[in-house]
Amino acid sequence: METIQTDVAIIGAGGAGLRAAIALAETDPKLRIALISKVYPMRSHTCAAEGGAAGVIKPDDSFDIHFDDTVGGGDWLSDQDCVEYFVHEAPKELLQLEHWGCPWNREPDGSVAVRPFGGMKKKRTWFAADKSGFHILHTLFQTSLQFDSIKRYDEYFALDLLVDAGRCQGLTAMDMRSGQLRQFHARAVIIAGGGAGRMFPFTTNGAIKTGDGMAMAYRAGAPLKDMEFVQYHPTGLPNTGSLLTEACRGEGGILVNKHGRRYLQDYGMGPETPVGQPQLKTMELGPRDRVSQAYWHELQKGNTVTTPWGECVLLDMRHLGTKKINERLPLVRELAESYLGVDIVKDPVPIRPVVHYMMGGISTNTQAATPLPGLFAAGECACVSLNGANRLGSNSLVELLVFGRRAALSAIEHIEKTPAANTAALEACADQTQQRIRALFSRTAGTESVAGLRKEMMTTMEEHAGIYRTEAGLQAAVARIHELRERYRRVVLTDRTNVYNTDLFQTLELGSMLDCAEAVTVGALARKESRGAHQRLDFPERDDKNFLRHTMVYHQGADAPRIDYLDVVITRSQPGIRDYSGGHQ
Amino acid sequence: MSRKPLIREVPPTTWYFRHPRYLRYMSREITSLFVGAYCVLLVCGLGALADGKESYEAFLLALQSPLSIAFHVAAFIAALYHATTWFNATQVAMPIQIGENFVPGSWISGAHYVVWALLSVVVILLAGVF
Amino acid sequence: MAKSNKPVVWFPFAAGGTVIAFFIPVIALLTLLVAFGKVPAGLSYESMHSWLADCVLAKLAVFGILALSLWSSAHRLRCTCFDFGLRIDTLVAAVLYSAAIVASLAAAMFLFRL
Amino acid sequence: MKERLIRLEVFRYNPDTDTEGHYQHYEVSCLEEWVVLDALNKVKETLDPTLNFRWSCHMAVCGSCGMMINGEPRLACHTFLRNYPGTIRVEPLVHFPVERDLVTAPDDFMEKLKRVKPWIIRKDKQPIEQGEYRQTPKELLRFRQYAMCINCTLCYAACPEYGLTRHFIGPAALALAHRYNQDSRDQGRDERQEVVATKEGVWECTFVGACSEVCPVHVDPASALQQMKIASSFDWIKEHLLPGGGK
Ligand SMILES: Cc1cc2nc3c(=O)[nH]c(=O)nc-3n(C[C@H](O)[C@H](O)[C@H](O)COP(=O)(O)OP(=O)(O)OC[C@H]3O[C@@H](n4cnc5c(N)ncnc54)[C@H](O)[C@@H]3O)c2cc1C
Ligand code: SF4
Ligand code: F3S
Ligand code: FES
Repeated sequence: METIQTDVAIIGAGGAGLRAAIALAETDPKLRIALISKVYPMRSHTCAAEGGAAGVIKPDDSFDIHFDDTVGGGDWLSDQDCVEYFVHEAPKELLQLEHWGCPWNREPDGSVAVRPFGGMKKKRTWFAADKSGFHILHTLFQTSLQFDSIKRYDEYFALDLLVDAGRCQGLTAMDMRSGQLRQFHARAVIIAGGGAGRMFPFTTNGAIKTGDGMAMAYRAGAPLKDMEFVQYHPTGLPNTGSLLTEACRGEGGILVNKHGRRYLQDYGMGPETPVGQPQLKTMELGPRDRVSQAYWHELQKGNTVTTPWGECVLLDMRHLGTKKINERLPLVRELAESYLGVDIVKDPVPIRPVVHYMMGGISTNTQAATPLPGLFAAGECACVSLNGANRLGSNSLVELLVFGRRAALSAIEHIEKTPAANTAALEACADQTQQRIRALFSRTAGTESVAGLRKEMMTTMEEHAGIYRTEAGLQAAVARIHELRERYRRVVLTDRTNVYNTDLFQTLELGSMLDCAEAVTVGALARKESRGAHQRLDFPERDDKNFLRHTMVYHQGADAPRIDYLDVVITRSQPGIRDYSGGHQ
Repeated sequence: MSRKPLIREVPPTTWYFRHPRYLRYMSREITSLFVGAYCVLLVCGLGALADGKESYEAFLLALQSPLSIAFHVAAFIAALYHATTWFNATQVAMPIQIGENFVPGSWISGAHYVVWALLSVVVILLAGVF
Repeated sequence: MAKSNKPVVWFPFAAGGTVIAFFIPVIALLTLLVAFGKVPAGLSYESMHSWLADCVLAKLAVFGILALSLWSSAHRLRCTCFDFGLRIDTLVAAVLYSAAIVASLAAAMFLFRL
Repeated sequence: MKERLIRLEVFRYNPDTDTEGHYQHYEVSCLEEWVVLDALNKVKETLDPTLNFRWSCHMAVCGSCGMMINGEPRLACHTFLRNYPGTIRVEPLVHFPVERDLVTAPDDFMEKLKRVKPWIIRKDKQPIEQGEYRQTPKELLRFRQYAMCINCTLCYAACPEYGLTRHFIGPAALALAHRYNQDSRDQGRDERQEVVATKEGVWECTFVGACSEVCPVHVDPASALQQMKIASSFDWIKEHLLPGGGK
């Protein structure tokens, strides 16, 4: 197996991975940086983010308000030291991006423009039309091209971390186009592998979001934190799951049920605001968890509209007018038109909540370091505890930047004090990957198919680990996922060739998703309260006495995982009531 | 085994049969043959004019042969085709931004067509067709 | 890599393309009338001669239209040859550009003699 | 929602076993509102797991799923079955080496992209603390269209000149150079001209216009390239014909 020596290896070239790579290259031009990604960087799913990125920039706004919005939005499960650091770094990072050429929308005077977003008390979301993530990703990618020290390994599928002497010192990966295995020996590893929404059948997430990074760290001994918090986005297309950005509501779109009633007022987000005059932090601009939950209640009450694609509610943007829609929401119009055949200028669009984002992930601290020395993580795959129990729209894109950079700086600090590697030990470790892959290739007896298992996993997750959860459902889910993990060991490849074998990659991805699904379900079963995106019908109240803490799930091989807890860091905001009544409590 | 990418060569002499839009492109380009030849013919006419009345009138008479008629029809069509493709293309090559927005391309081509029509009428009047 | 000198040939090509578009169709229409035996009054020897012999501006205009159109056609033909698979671009270019220059010089000479 | 039996004719090539490509036929039942990518996924899930193609976003933004569909370069996730009544022929993007099945190697494009220096170049960098570079909406609109490129390389598959002369930098990379040239924050046009104005740059373009016709996000590279030709010509005149090189 060919060995590649490098200083820092980054797994993932989405927003977080690219930001980390640039920070490394800028801070120390002599560093050798390996940027490893299973897709070309600009294909990473950051490109799909539409709405925008939050950072305090306007005079009427303040760090404190951004802090309060984030902590309250996260239902007090955020670590407040982390949020503090984040809100201060956010505008710097967004300005940096501006200096690198990101085409942010502007005010007539040439300053950047901001838009309102769900759960935010002030307008502070920077946006580039409704292609914000796309522009961020391409700006980062193109900027990264000027650094020769960033060596890209495009279409390399990362498999396992190399751990020796209690430190993470590299990884194994497969060159997807030759099918050959490589080992990267690195003095520090940063995982920026993105989310895992593909565990669910209806999701805004792209095909690549299979939680490989999370699973890799998990298998190597790093705990996964708060995995039970899975965000549903209230407005997804019912057939493809494609997202209609929150900006639809930010710009003034309204949600109505089959009687034409703006039902959010019935779920603690009222009273009704005038149509076309969205008010921050209330009604349609409530937080995602609440708005998605309201859909579920409407569904129970039979207030949803029956469409060929299932039960839906309606997102009405007609009153915004053609001009504003074309100017601010062109992508939304295009998506609804082509995939659903609905012109938002003329008709309301049927929508439903779809899985969108993983609040949980590889446990990291405010320095972006995991408990496993030498391993750092940033972006959606990490849980730095910024988002708590519910992420506010437009905080994630900034998180990529802030903690992508932070991970890079921490990695440099770590490198300075690490001893030399024991190459032989790392090679022995890498051999295990080789054996795993060989075993997979040589297995012939078996009846399980990837597509079949994947489908069962998705159905289980949708049924039992969705917007509302129960003890019985979760128990069934835990058992089912456990069973699927066992059956996974009998999966047989149909394709045993080497070059660009997507049958193989889908098999590996399924393995990652099952690992993540395990952490989600056991975490959810153990958390006997309702908080943010985790809602239990049997425990409808938040329980700060027992659960104001993070779930930590540890991998135990084939056995059931071990659960532990970690206290939430509280500096100045004590748990309170999440108020989205627009001050009409 | 490892990579062995398949290279599919482009047939250098027949590629334009692959897609109607390539044929349209080639027909646009091929107008140059007719226009060029036509210009050479005009130069000859100029030569005849310089040689005196007789040779000029002989030239005009020679233009009336069937071959010449066919050629003229071809050249005229070619020139027309060239003109339309050219006017439609100027908006692409030279977009104009007034205020924030770009002037719609159809306006730019439209303006060209108007000028073209005026110029043609002037030339026709000068030539004393009517 | 050095910057290309293509503008030398491309600029007159672009200018010529515009000239062709504006003028050649109507001129071709006139000579088409001639070909059909209907010589417009303005194309008679007398009027052509008096028009061109007396007015330098007219001479210049005619020369400009012809030279640019010739150049433009030659350049485009060069590209077309390449597109047809003729891979001897330098030779093609030399022949076609020379032809355009020779024809333009001839035109200049004739105009001068008028 | 109508279901329909879709007949696909898909290009297959496996370097481990094949020396040439061939076509394989599949029949799958699909919903009328689906896209070609959905049909391919269904084939992979239910008929033939060995069929390989790239995709991720399913919303025409990641640029992964470019392929020839009935001879036209298209995004499979944005090509609707309802517009294709007959057999659908799917093959990898032309002008690129085929790794396997519908998967091509875009290395040449990636290398060319880097050569046009698609990043902001400044002579005087303003510190972050001083805030944003001011840019009016008008200045933004001067380049935004060219910043929309999703790097799907459909335009490379469409451009015959790229097929005939592989050293041509090509439409998308050049359009991105134009994007930065047009950005009021950028001062790097001179550097980019070292690539743009060479024999490999805009002068290889004969304005076929196919690039703009196939571009799924309306970048209009043809327009960018023609604008750059005009600007480069004026540069040349300044450098060679004006006293002092126009400096
Ligand atoms: C449709 C949509 C809209 C969104 N809108 C917004 C918004 O408006 N505002 C906001 O703040 N947030 C938004 N988000 C959330 C945000 O975009 C994501 O959380 C964020 O982009 C994740 O970035 P990332 O860098 O962590 O991961 P990604 O961009 O997903 O990148 C993951 C990278 O990891 C690589 N990778 C994964 N597995 C492997 C492996 N095994 N081997 C090698 N490489 C691997 C991939 O190739 C990829 O390069 C949105 C999300 C979605 C899905
Ligand atoms: S210019 Fe258009 S067609 Fe070409 S790569 Fe970019 S998005 Fe694709
Ligand atoms: S198709 Fe090719 S030739 Fe030019 S206009 Fe587009 S790059
Ligand atoms: S799947 Fe992303 S562009 Fe088609």
